[in-house]
This record gives sequence, structure tokens and C-alpha cells, in this order.
Amino acid sequence: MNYLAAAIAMAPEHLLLAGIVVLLILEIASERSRAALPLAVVFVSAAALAAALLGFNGWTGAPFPGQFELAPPAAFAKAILLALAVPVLLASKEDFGEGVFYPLMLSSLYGVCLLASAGSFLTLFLGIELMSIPVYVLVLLGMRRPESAEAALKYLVLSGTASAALLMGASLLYGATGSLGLSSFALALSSPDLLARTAVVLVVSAFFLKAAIVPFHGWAPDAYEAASVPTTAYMAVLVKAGVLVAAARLFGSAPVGELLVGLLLVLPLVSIVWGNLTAMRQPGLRRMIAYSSIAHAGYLFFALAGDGPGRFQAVVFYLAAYGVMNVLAFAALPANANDVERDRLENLKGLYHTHPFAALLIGMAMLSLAGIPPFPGFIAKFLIFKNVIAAGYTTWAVLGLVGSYIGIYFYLRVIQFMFMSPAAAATGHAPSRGLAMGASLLCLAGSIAIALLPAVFLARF
Amino acid sequence: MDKVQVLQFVAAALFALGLTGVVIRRNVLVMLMCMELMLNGVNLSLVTFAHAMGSAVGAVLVFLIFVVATAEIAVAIPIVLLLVRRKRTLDVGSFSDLKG
Amino acid sequence: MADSTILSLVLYLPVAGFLAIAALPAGRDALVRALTLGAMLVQFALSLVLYAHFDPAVPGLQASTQVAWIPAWGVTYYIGLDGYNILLVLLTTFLGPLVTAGAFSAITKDVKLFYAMVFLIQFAMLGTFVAQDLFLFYLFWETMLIPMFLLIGIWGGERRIYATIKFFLYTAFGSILMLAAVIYLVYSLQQTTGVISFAFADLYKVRLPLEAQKWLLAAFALSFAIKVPMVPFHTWLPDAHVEAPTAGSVILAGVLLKMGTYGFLKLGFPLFPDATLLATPILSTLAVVSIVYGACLALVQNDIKKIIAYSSISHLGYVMLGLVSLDLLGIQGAIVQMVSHGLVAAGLFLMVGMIYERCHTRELAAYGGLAKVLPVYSVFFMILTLASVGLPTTSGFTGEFLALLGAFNAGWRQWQGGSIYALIVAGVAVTGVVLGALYMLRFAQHFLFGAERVPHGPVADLNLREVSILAALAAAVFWLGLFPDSAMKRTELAAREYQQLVSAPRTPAPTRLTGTPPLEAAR
Amino acid sequence: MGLLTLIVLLPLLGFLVNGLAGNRLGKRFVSVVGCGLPAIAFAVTVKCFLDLQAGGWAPLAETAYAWAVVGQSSFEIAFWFDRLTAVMALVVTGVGTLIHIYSIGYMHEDKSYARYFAYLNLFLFFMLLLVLGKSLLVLFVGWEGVGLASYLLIGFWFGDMEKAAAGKKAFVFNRIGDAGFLLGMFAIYSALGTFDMPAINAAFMGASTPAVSASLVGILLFIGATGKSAQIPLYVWLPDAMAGPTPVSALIHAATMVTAGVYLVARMSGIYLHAPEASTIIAAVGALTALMAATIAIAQDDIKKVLAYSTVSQLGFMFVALGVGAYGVAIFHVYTHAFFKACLFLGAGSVIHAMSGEQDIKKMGGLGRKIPITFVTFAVATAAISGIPPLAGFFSKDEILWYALASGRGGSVLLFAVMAFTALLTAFYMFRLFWLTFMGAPRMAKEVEHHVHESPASMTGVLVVLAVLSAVGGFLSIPHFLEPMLPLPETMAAMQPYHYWVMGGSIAIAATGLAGAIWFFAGDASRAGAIRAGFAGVYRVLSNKYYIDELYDRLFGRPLVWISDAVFLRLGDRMIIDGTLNGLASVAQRAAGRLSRVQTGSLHKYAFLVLVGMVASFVWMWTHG
Repeated sequence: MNYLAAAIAMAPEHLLLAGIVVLLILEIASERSRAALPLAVVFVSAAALAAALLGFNGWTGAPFPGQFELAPPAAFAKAILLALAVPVLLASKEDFGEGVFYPLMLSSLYGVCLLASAGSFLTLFLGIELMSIPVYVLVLLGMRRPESAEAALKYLVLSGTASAALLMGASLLYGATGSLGLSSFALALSSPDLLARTAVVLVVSAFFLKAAIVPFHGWAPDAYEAASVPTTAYMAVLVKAGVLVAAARLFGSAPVGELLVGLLLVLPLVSIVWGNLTAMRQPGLRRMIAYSSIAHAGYLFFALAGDGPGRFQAVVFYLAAYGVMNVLAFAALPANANDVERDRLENLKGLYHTHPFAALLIGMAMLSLAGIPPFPGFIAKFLIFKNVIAAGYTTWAVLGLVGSYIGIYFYLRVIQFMFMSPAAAATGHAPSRGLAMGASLLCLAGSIAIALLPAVFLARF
Repeated sequence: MDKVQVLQFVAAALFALGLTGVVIRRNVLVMLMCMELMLNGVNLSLVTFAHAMGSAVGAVLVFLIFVVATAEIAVAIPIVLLLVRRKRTLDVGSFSDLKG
Repeated sequence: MADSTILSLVLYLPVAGFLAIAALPAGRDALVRALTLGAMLVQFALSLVLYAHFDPAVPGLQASTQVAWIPAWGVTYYIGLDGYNILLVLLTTFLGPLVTAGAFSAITKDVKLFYAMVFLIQFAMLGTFVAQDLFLFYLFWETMLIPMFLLIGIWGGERRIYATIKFFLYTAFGSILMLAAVIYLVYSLQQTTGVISFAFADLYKVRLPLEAQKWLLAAFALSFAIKVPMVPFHTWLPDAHVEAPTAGSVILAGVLLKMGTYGFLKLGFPLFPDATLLATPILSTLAVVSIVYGACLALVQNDIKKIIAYSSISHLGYVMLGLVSLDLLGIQGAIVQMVSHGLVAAGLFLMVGMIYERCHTRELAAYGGLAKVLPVYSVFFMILTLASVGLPTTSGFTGEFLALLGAFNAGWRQWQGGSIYALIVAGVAVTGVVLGALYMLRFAQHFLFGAERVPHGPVADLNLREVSILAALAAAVFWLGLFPDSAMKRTELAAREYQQLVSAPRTPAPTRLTGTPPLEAAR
Repeated sequence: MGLLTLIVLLPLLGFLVNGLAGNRLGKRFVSVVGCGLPAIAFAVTVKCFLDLQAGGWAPLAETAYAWAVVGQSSFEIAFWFDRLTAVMALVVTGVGTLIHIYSIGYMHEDKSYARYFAYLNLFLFFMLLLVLGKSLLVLFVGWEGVGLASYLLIGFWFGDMEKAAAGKKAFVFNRIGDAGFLLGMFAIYSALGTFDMPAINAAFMGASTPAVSASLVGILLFIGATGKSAQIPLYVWLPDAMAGPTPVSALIHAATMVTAGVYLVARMSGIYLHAPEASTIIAAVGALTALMAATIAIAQDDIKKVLAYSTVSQLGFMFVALGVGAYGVAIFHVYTHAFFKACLFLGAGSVIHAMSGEQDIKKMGGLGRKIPITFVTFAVATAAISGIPPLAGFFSKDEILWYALASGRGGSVLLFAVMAFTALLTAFYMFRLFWLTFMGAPRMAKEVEHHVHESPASMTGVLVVLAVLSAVGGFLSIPHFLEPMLPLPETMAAMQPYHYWVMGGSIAIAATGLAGAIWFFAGDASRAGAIRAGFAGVYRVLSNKYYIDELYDRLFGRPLVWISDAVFLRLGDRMIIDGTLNGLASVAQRAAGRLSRVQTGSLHKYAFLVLVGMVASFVWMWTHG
């Protein structure tokens, strides 16, 4: 095999790996080093840059044939996801005081990258686990609340179950088709063979579990709530992204029959409605976002119902638009010594008067998540439902849109708190800080770019 | 009904058993074991197929699974320890501060 | 300077203003006000130039700009002026300065944010009017909600939260279904003609099978009918108006409500002619119901803002009546009535705001004999009242008269054709003339006449700022009442095109779509 | 700018000047502008009349500008001056000017002097628009405009809610009529595609019958006329309209505006000549109104109310004439009525002036010696309206009676009988009024009596002029003058012999009424009192105007409010629509609560959900296909 090719193709992964190593060395070398954060940022951005370059150069190939493939779309997907990780890191200064977080996050990112170019169930499984396991630890090490251990356990057990189901499915596919390549799944989609169908169900439900689709969503709200803010942001954006990118790769451009569309869309539709409804009553921002992300996972699976070629594009574009606004919201959220107080929506009341800039940014994020024009969230949603309708599933699209309508209310509620309510009494919110603001501005720039020039992004996939 | 099918049934049974265990058992440790049980079911089915088809890929995946499973447990145990120290019990039912 | 450049200037001036005042440090309220007013005046001047340059003899777009935006989806950035929107653009830019100046004394809290929102909504409204691409239109159409949501929610009255969320959810629901319809429409276009495009001009070409047209028209019509609003989709309006700050009500009544009727005129009906012709009886019935229902409700309100709110429902009923009549007179009347209502309702809301600043109540019963105390105020109030009643020489007459005449003409033709229903509908609509006089004069009588009752009196009469605002409005009202021709010249070709698009059959495309018709897709 | 346009614009100019700057300019200037411009307008009208004559009575026409052009149809603001217009315009500007002059004295103390004259000029502007308009559209603009002016002037003293309400009532009832008018216009337009009145008349006179039934259009237009000219069922606003200043009552609610309906029908005679049904209805309504109003007038004690009902009654006479096709005669009565009724109202104004505001004739009496000029002029006018020859009223009324009997277009004995009886009543109540006001012993309070004084020259002068006109006006035979364009109906041969009987009869009727009134009221009041006691029930009904206002309120007013409030607002808006929406919202809220309770927080519950999900998926997969 061609080492050079491997070296080039996996440059982003390599950079992340290097970062992990360096950070670990640093960790061993000094107790509390200030260099961890900047280093992490540097390496991640470098990795993102490398991925982007690969994409622009149209680098295509499979250094490890059948296991690890790379094509411009995948490269750009990596670039976007890694780029999304940068503001998360920037916003994590307070919460990730100790350097130990950063290697974990980087290795998780490594998993994400692996998923983006996985060619077989081996790499897929490796990627998913590599992505998830560090996150259990991140959740656990949130440590700002007593419940984080409980949250980590729930996440671990259910996610472990998901892995098991995925593997079982993989094994059955292996039995049915004789290969562990992702293409075997695409074949199984259209095969009447019982074994294959069972495998499909197992794999799909595994992905549902990882992406927190109702009724597999139990872990998400608890884990999101108990984790520290940057971890929540990371889970909501990048973990979900990894899972969905993997799913997109898995489905490839295989035709999805009427029957499978049923399987593929019923539960997502349920979780759109469920998530949007449940979010209305949440007292805490992170828990609300958790339910909103359950709904968004629903939309993302709708993307898979679209016609083959557009799927990957739709998924990545949606992830970019949704992720950038989600991170924006978390980055703009004012810091607070007391994590519970920071989380409470009540404490956002009158935020416009105390933190006008943060309020405006969060407001935009909410509108974008609600899918209101002209924010990127709308364009992404438009793309997905356009594909669904183009594929001929008009009714499903209408139902999905109506479901998304239910969601508008609770996003508006946040805005109402921030702008229309008198300021809440002593919330202990710290004044907005440079780094986090920088992070949110980064996201803002990104979202403006997406909103104004979607074509530029779309052309890449 | 040849050997492969029998083994597959056993594998499926193990998997199902594990899943049921995760659902019904309230003891954290048992839960974790059941997770492992599911994975072992997977392993069994993989090796069976690998053997039947004479391809090594399945076996490779099995090794991968061992590694990952270990890593998972390595993370799980400290979590459980923490919980037990806080709650003085292994009953998952009592680990339910987060809800709603 | 090319007209297209001027149009872009007019459209983006608010954005520039928005950024400018956003950049200003907090607490420079006076500067913010001055800057906003200046920008608005410049914008109005520029749009006057556009109005003057607009050539009535040229069909189709003028001063247009088209740039490829999202080629993959066939979305282009496409704006331009035509007979459909020229008057509404002028109306919007005309009301801009008045709204701004009108809020000088009323808004003292978060002034910066307030004028930022005014700029934003001005931008969104203009964009909606000048957009010639369905995607762009929808973008602006929805964007409009956000500033209005904040305007009502931040500077509104006691029940502002309820009102503003009701407003947002009400309108958003329509838009959601419209979005689905938009996508379906564009894809049908692609499947029948092979070209994928959101440009209105291209969408006019496609003729869908009746079944599809019905669904799509229903979706579009719901969204527009909520905006108009037509009974029974109107209950957001009274709440929104009552709770909104004066500026909010003025923008709402002055321009926002026209979005619905404009949508019908430019999209709803021309895109789905067969379904429209099928639905005409329903639509005209709803229009007349709106006229009568709104008038009756206005008759029993004691909140002066509610009276005007319900009168709006009634007046826009005439617009719908004129539009569905498909009679040239009716269409022209409808267009004029849109503008007229924009002026009159905006003026009345401004005047309510002025009195509210002085007396701090909207209870009609609390007032009386203002004519003695505030003579100047009363004169303007009388003028606007009479315009609202549709008295000749005011803009209200031009609109109502032509719209009713058109509706009657259409009804007459159908009667010759054997069906008397439309004629009866038109006949019933005429009762609106009586009811209109009833509720507006009741209003004026309790307000201006009788024994003097001035809450928190004694109060000063209008100051120069207020007088100049109202004088401008009055001038516009009489201009459109006495010399409507210069305006109607410019809309005539558009009215003809609309009439022709809806009534004349087009080259029928393959009636069976390769795509799945709605509601049969998934089983 | 042509002369006709000038006529119209002069009063408008006055309105603008007085309205915008009046208060600063001072009363003298206001009066100069307010009276001067109408006077000039009168002069210009005379000039136009002379031109008309010089031009061999060929109608003058001129177009001011095109109001709106839509497709083929162009709506122009155009004016038209023919014999009929000439009569109306001369009356309007002439009598109008006189009343303006009278107002100088009458309104002298009023604070809103300028506003008054502004309104008055505004009224003239619209009235001239109405009579000079060439197309129905222009006519309608004037039609609505005079309604506005009368609304403003009735409510001139708006401090008093009663008066403001009267103004509103007038406007609304006019609007009801206007709705009919509009429908009529629309029908004409839909059928003929034009509003041009000469063209419309021509179309109906022409060989080919238009696509619209003349009677339908006729009736619709007549509905408009009943509103403006206070006929059954829409007459109720006119008596209340007396809330306005007396000169206004004289100008608008007696001499000019209320005759607009008559003018409309005469102007549209082309239609009515081919609308026998409509004509019959007009005659019937006219006769009924005349009779009803006359009976009410007997039992009224407010001097202006009596005159108001007499106006309604006289308008009835005019409509009878229209109904039997004697359009010229109707216009003749418009013309004479303008003189004597204006004179009566202004006289009443002078009386009220003298009585320092008192209007109840019960509290008057014996004024004759104290205010001689008013007394004499009022006497002349009373005689004129009662139809005492050779005064103006006699000629016009006599012709109406004659055609009511003999016209080939629906004249009948019954009609004649009713009108004759009404004429009798007219004479009776007018002399009752006259006697109770000027004759007998004074019944007013001492200090009031002390103040009684004759009005200033500006008022009495006008009275004299009008008295003279109502005396000699009748010798100018308008019907004859109008015959070329409004030919009189041919009379039934059978009736020819009775022509002079009718004339004699009408004289006798007038005399009887006069005698009856004197017999009742000249002697001691006991005689009248006895009669009143005798017919107490009848008297109550009459003095309460047949309870028509109460009836309308019960029939229309209250139900409308009830439906709007109870049905539309409470049931429709609040309960059904908002109820549903709020219901949905609360359902969503409750659902949200339920769903979040699923999130119990215990891991094995979550795991169970996972199991459920998987099993469900399996079932789906295996059952389908």
C-alpha cells in the first residue's frame, strides 16, 4: 500500500493524533498548563485546514481500500465539522480548566473524521466508539454537578447497547452478503431476505439510538443537562454530526423503497413532534436544547429519504447550519459560577438589558433553530424538505413541516424572556468574556456566510 | 439445520438475553455484564460466519470488539464507583436525579 | 443613475441605516432619531424618482436586477418594479418617515433597538414587494415577522406577549403550508417543463392539473388570508393592533396587511387560475363576510384601536372583492383601495397614538367633545374618518367605488350567464357602505362631539411635527381621491396582465405529473 | 377653465379661505368672502343662462378633467347646463346667496362664525356639483357631498350630543339611500357602460331597449331619492335635522338639498318614462309621505318641527308630480317651494331670534305687532304654501293636483283625493302655526316679551325679497319653460272638463283650511283644547310621529347591535375561533407535560423504551412486505 497516499489522505486525522500526543505530553509535563487550549485550537484548525485543502484539490482515493476512502465531499464534511469544533474549544475555557479535556475531545474528533470516510463496518464501528467513549468521560468530568456520573452511566449503557445492535446488524449483513463493506447495507436495503432485513432494522435502530430518536432518546436530555456547557455543545453538534454523516455514508445513494421510508420516517416524525412538544415545558436551556436536538435529529433522518445523490449534501449542509447556530447559542450564553443558575431559562429574563450582545446572538440562534428565514436554519430545512418532496413524499414533507411548526413556540419563548421580560433578579451571570464572544462571532460569521452564499457550500458536496 | 444456524441461534439468544438483561435487571454491574453478553453474542455470530465463509474480516472485527469493550468497561467502572460512593447502592432505579 | 441602481438603493438604505445605528453607542437617542428620519426621507425621495421614471406603457418589469444566487435550486436574486408593486413600494417608503417621526415622543425605551427594528421591517416589506423570485419573496415574507414580533412584544401594552406570540404563530402556520406548496410548485414546474426556476415569470407558465392546483391554492390562500386578514382567520389582528405600539399598528395596518392582498394578486390567483376560478364563489363570499362582519364588530367596540382594527378587516374585504371580480375596474379599484386603506388606517392609528400619549387611555367612553379642545386634531380626524367612510373626493371613495363597481359588473356578466350568486354577493357588499358610516360616525361622534371629556386634561393641541405628519397623509388621501389617474395609469397594465393570467387559459402542460400528487405520496 | 367649472369652484374657494384662515381674518372679511363668492357664482350662473338663451337653448357642456381612465371606460368630471340645470342652479345660487346674507345677522354672535360660512360654502360647492354634473358619477359626488355638509351643519353646535346625534342620523339615513343609488348606478353602468346622463336618457329613449329593466334602475335610484328627499321610509332624519342653525334648515333642509331627489328623477326622466311600475311607486310613496307628514305637522308645537314636516309633505307633492310624469311641474314646485319655504324658515328664524331662542309656539302669540316685517313676510309665505291665489304656491300646487287627477301616466281620482285632502291639512296647520305665533294674546314670559325685537336689516331685507318672490314667482311658468326637454304628460280626455273645477276646488280647499284654523285658534283656546281632549289617542300618536323612530330602533337598530355583540363578537370571535385556537394551545401544553413525564430518569425505563422501539421496528419490518 501507498504510504504517501495514506499520509496525505489522512492528514487531518494525523494532525489530530499529533495534537493528542502533544497534549498528553504537556499534561504529563506540567500540572496546569495554559498552553493546552491554544494548542488544541491550533491543531484542530490545522486539521480543518488540511481537510479543506484536500477537498479543494479534489483529492480522491482509498489508501486502505474498502476501509478508508476519501473524496472531496467527505473532505469538506470533515473540514466543516472540525471547523465547528474550534468555537466549541474556544468557548470551553472556564469549564475545561484542566488540560485533560483537550486530548479527549481531539480523540473524539478523530472518531468523527474516521466516520466521515469510513468504508466498512470495521472503520465505522471504530469511528463511532472512538467518538463516543471520550464523550462519556467528558460528561463524567463535567463535575460541576453531582449528577454528571449518573448522566455518563445512562449515556454509556444505552450507547453501548446501540453499538452491540450495530455490530449484530453488521454481523448478520456479513452473513447475508459475505462482506463487511458499507455497500452490503445498501444491497440489503433492497433485498427481500429476512436476515438482511433484520440486519437493516438492527443497524437503523442503532443509529436512531446514537442520534437520540424517539423512543431511543432517553439518554440525551439527561446527558445534555448534566454535562458542562461545552460538552453539551459538542454532543449536540459533533457527536450528532458524526452519527448522521456515518448514516449518510451508510445509505449512500441506495434507493429507499416505500416500505423502508416508512421505517425511516415514522420514528423521526414522532421525535420531531415529541421533541418540539417536550421542549416547551423545560426549565433549563440545555435540557431544552436536548429536546430540540431530538427534533433536529428527526429532520436529519428526513434528509435520508431524499433522492440518493442529494443525501450527503443535505445532511452535511443541515449539520453545518444547525451546528453553527447551536454552538453560537452555547458560546454566547453568559458564564456563571453556579452551573445550575447558568442553565435556568428564567435567568435569561431581561438578558438584553444586561448582556445585549449575547441576547441578540442567542436570539438569532433560536430563530435559526426554529427555521425562520433569513437564518441558515431555514435554508437547511428548505433543502431537506425540497429533497423529500422531489423524491415524491409530499405528505411526509408536509407532516414534517407541521411538526417543525410546533417547535417555533419554545424558541420564541426564549426570545420573549430575553427581550420582553424585566431583568431577573441577581442571576450571577458574569459579563460576556472575550474568548467566548470571539467564538460566537466566529459562528455568526459562519452563519452569515451560509445564509448569504449557500451555493458556495452546496457546490462542494 | 446445520451447525452454522445452530450457532447463529445461540448467538442471537445471547444477544437477546443481554438486551433483556439490560432492560430488566436493576443492578448496575449486572447491566454492564449484560452489555458484554450482547457483544459476546455478536462475537459468536461473527466468528461463525467468518468460519463458514472462510474470510478473516469477521475475525478481525471480533478482536476490535474485544478492545473496544475493554475500553468501555474501563470507563464504566469508575463511573459506577462514583455512583456507589454517592448513593451507597447498585440499584439503577436510585440513580434518577435527572428527569423531566 | 440607472433606475435599477436607485431601486437597490431604496431597498438597502434601511440595511445601511440599521448597521449605522447599531454601530452608534448607547444613549445617543436624539442622533438615532435624526438619522432614521433622514434615511427614511431620502428613501422616500428616491422612490418618488422611481415613481416618476416608471413608464406606464411598458409591460412587465422595470428597474430590475437579476443575479444567479443558488443555481442548483434555480434560485435567483431577482428584484424589480412593475404595476403590481409600484404603488405599494411608494406607500411603504411614504409611511416610513411618518412612522419614524410619529414615534419620536412615544418611544423612549430601547430607542436604538426600536429604530433598528423599524429599519429591518422596512427592508423586509420592501423586499417582499419588489422580489420577483418566489424563494426571495418567501425569505422576505417570513423575515417580516421577526421585527414585528419584537415591536409588539417589547414596546406593546399589557397583554403584548400574548398578542405578539399569537400574531407570530398565526402567521407562521400559514407560511409553513405555503412553503410546502412553494416547493411542490417548483418541482412540478421542473417535471413538466424541465427548467427549474423560482422566478414568477417562469412559474406563470406552468399549468398544473386541477387537483394539484386546488391543494396549492389552498395552501397559498390560507397563508395570504391570514395576513389580509379575511374572516375567519382574523382574530390575531385586533389583539396585535391593540397591544402594538403606535408605530407597530401603523406599519401593520399601513403595509403589512397589504402583503396578503398583494400575495393573492401577484401569486395566489395567477399561479393557479383554474382553481381560482373554481374557488371564486367561496372567496367572494369570504370577502363580503369580512366586509360585513368586520363592520359589525367595529360597531360594538369600545377600544378605539379595536374599532380601527376591525374596520381594516372590513376595508380589505373590498380589496378581495375587487380582486376576485376579475373585472378591470374591480382590480384597479382593489389596488387603489389597498393604498387608500394603507394611508387612512395608518393615519387613524397615528392619531390614536397622539391622543393616547396625551390622555393615556383607549376607552372610547372616556372621551368626548374633543372638537372644542383640540380643533386642529379634530379636523384631521374628521378628514381621515370621512376617507374611511369612503366619501367622494377622498381616496377611500376611489377604491371602494371602483372595487364595488367591478364586482357588480362581474356579477352582472355572470347573471347574463345564468348565475345570480355573484350579483347578490356584490349587492350585499354595498351594505358595507352604510355600516361603514355607522361605526365610523359613532366613533367620531363619541370622540369629537358632545360634552367635553378629556382624561388627564387639559391637553395641548397638535404640535408642528404631528401636524406635518397628518398634513402629508391628508394630502395623499385627497390626491388619490381627486386625481387617482396618475397612479392608476401605472397599475393598468399589471391589472390587465393579472386579469388575463387568471381568466385566459394557458398552453396546458402534460396534465399527468411524473411526481406524486399531494396526499397520495405516502401510504 | 370654463364658466361652469367657475360656478362650482367659487364656493369651494370660499370654503378653503374661510376654513383655513377664517378665524384670523375677522368676521367682516369672512362675511364678505362667504357671501361674495356665492353672489359671484349667481352672477356667473345668470351669464350662463343668457349664453344658453343666446345659443338657442342648446345645452352647454364642458369637461374639467378625466378623473380616472380604466381600459375603455373613462370617468370624467364634466358639467352640463341645460334648461333644467338653469332653473336648479339659479335657485341654488340665488336663494343660497340670500340665505348667506341672512346668516350674517343671524349668526353674528356665534364664536364659530368662520366655520359656519366655510361649511355653508362647502355645501353650495357640492350642491352645484350635483346640479351641474353631466355624469351620474359627478352627481353622486355632489350627492354625497351635500350629505356631508348637512351632517356638519346639523351638528354645528356639536357641544350638544342631541344635535351631533341628529347629524349622524341624517348622514346614516342618507347613506342607506345612497346604497340604493349606488346599486342603480352600477346596474346602469353594467348595462350601458356609461354614467353620462344625456347618453343614458338617450339610450332609454332610443329604439333598442337597454339590457336592464328601466323599472329596476328607476326604483333603485328612487331609493336614493327617498333618502335625500326625506320620503317614506327614510324621511325620519329631516325633522331631527332642525337641530342645525335655522338658516341651514332654510337652505339645505327646505330650499335646495332635499329637492335633489326630485331633481334626480326629473333628470333621469328618460328612464322613468319607460318605467311605469317605478313611476307608480313614486306617486304612491309621494302621496303617502305628503299625507302622513301633514297629519304629524298638525300636532307639533315646535315652530321648526312644523315647518320640517311641512317640507316633507311638500316634497311628497313633488314626487306625486314626478310619479304622474309631470316632471316640469315637480320642478315648478321645487322652485316655488324654495321661495316660500325659505321665507318661512327664515321668518321662523327671525321669530326665534326675537324670542331669544324660544321655539315652542305654545309660548308665543301676539308677535304680529312687535315684529311687523317678519309678520307680514311670514303671512305672505303662509298664504303661498297654502295655495292662496295668486301667490306662487297656488300655481304649482294647482298643477300638481290637476295632473294627479288627469295625467295619462297614472293620474287617478284616488290620488287626487289624497292630495287634495293633504292640501287642506297643509292650509290648516300652516295657519295654526301662523295664528299661534303672531295672533292672539302673548303667552310668553314677561322678560322674554320685554326682549322681543325686530331683526336687523340684513335679515328682514332677505325676508322681504323672498316674500316678494313667493308672491310673484308663480307667474313664471317653469313647466312651460321646461317643456322642450321635459314634455308634460298628455291628460285624459275624460278629465278635461274638470280642469277649472280643480282650480276652483284648490282655492276652496285653501280657504277651508284657513277658516278651520281660524275657527279653532282665533277664539279662546278652549275650542282647540276640547277637540284635543276628544281625540286624545289620535293626538298622542300624531304628536309622537306615529312612533316610527321607536319602531325603526326596535326593528333594525337593536337587532344589529345584538347580533354584532352577542353573535359575532362573543360567540364567533371569542368562543368559536379563539376558543378553538386556545384549546389547541392548551392541548399542546398538556401533551408536553405528559411526554416529559415519560422521562422518569431511571435507566432501565429508558432501556425498556429502546427495547420497545426495536421490537416495533422488527414487527414493522416483518409484517410489511
